[in-house]
Amino acid sequence: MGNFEQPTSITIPAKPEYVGVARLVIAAFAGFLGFDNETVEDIKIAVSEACTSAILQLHKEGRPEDRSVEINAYAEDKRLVIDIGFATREATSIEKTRMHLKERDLGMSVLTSIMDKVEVVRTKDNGVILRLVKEIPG
Amino acid sequence: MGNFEQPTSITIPAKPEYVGVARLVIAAFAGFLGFDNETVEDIKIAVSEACTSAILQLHKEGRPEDRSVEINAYAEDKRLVIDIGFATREATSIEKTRMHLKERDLGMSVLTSIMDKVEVVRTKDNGVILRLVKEIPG
Amino acid sequence: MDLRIESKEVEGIGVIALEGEVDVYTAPKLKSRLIDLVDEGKYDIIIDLQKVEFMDSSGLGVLVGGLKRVKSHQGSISLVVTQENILKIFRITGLVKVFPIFSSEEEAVSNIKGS
Amino acid sequence: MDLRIESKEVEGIGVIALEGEVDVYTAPKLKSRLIDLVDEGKYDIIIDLQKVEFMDSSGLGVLVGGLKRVKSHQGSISLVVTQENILKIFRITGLVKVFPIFSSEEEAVSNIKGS
Ligand SMILES: Nc1ncnc2c1ncn2[C@@H]1O[C@H](COP(=O)(O)OP(=O)(O)O)[C@@H](O)[C@H]1O
Ligand SMILES: Nc1ncnc2c1ncn2[C@@H]1O[C@H](COP(=O)(O)OP(=O)(O)O)[C@@H](O)[C@H]1O
Repeated sequence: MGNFEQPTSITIPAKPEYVGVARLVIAAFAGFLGFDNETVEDIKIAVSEACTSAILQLHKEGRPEDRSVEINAYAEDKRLVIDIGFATREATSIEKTRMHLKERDLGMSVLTSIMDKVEVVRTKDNGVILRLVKEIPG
Repeated sequence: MGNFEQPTSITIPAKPEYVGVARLVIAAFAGFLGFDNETVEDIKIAVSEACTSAILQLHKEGRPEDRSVEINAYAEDKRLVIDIGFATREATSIEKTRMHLKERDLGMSVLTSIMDKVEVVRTKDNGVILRLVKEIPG
Repeated sequence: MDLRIESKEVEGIGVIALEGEVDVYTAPKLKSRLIDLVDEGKYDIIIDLQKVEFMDSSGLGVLVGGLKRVKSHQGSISLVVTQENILKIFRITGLVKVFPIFSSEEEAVSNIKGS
Repeated sequence: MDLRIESKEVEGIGVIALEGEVDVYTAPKLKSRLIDLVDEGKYDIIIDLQKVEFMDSSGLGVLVGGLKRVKSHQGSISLVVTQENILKIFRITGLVKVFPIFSSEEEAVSNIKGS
């Protein structure tokens, strides 16, 4: 089995019907890394929450049709890292993202109880990454 | 169900261990579009052949560690289109790609008998796309 | 994957059976079906989730929204859930305390009739 | 997914049982195991593919390469295949005419012993 330290990257249009694609893609990747079926199902939920949050935030900013969400999944120090990234229009984006996540309290409680770590990271150019981390078993 | 006309894009490192990831991703996408399980299995084989061909060609060109393969999957006119794209180093790349595919005769016969159409398309900047097309049922 | 929704009436109670995946894409379908039921005057509603393969907080949100709606008419929403993975998100979010959860439609019906 | 390879000896015949996926990543493992067997002097080889979930031309290529190797010693490669999806790629590529394909290990063994 490979070590999968280089990211597999998936870009989906910021539209609700693509969240299911993202889920399945990451489920496939997590299965490769050796997570059991139950944990893979959990990770699917977490990815779904994070992508939903990203898409809803982009929709609030308007003109969602040309926006996309980029997901990078990779292994690092025996942990699965899933970065859900999107470009926001505003410089205050990271605070907005944190607020937006808090508002979605159901989604956040699901996300944080499933994953070992959930971070919001700012990138250059007003990009925001929701970083989900889960320890790889064994 | 969405129409999935906007591409879902997956980028993998040009390494053998990532071909399995690409397979599963496209299998998930094809399932979404309504292909039955048997056809999804066939499409997995086709994607595997095309990615393998791309990766082996990149390895022949050398320095494969920084190279990647970008796969775009989308629906167009009731057909699933899977574009397997990579940047080659040489201007004669499209001829090389065709030759390379012919050499891999087992792979090519698998590919062409599974898919409705297999094309090699040149893009700007010495890029090459292996385009696989399969009609969506129903 | 998609969400299929079937509604029927059992002893005056509105029963919705779901099959498939409930997420941000499909949850609006469920929401409008719930609104329709309430508009028809059904305030005691059973939602059968036994054939749901996937559900995230978008689905939970619609259920919570529906509950608010029926409560303003002294109604109720009961759930039928038997799969461990679906029960789990109700537990994680504390919604097991908000919705009565049953392991069959019949149980849910007799609980509503008995109360 | 990975490829697990087990080898054993049955009446002097080398038997390799595969489980998992055979593709460009895992095929080299199979190739080196085949080479080892030939180096050990096993020229009649049975490869049991019944637990193979996925195989593409990388796997076929290794089988063809192995066949060339054993043939130079008047040997043979017999396959055990029972799944329709795996049989299919042997049919597509015409390799059903190149490899004798059996539906059990015992059948393959008695065919080799009988010939
Ligand atoms: N994805 C979600 N995450 C967290 N809470 C949610 C989510 N969706 C809805 N909610 C909450 O559930 C309730 C119902 O929301 P909604 O389905 O939009 O119905 P309504 O439009 O009738 O309020 C709201 O109070 C909202 O805060
Ligand atoms: N992926 C492939 N597609 C088509 N033909 C292949 C492929 N891999 C190997 N072959 C063919 O199968 C034979 C065996 O190849 P290989 O496994 O590299 O063994 P060897 O190195 O001993 O020749 C070769 O003749 C080659 O042409």
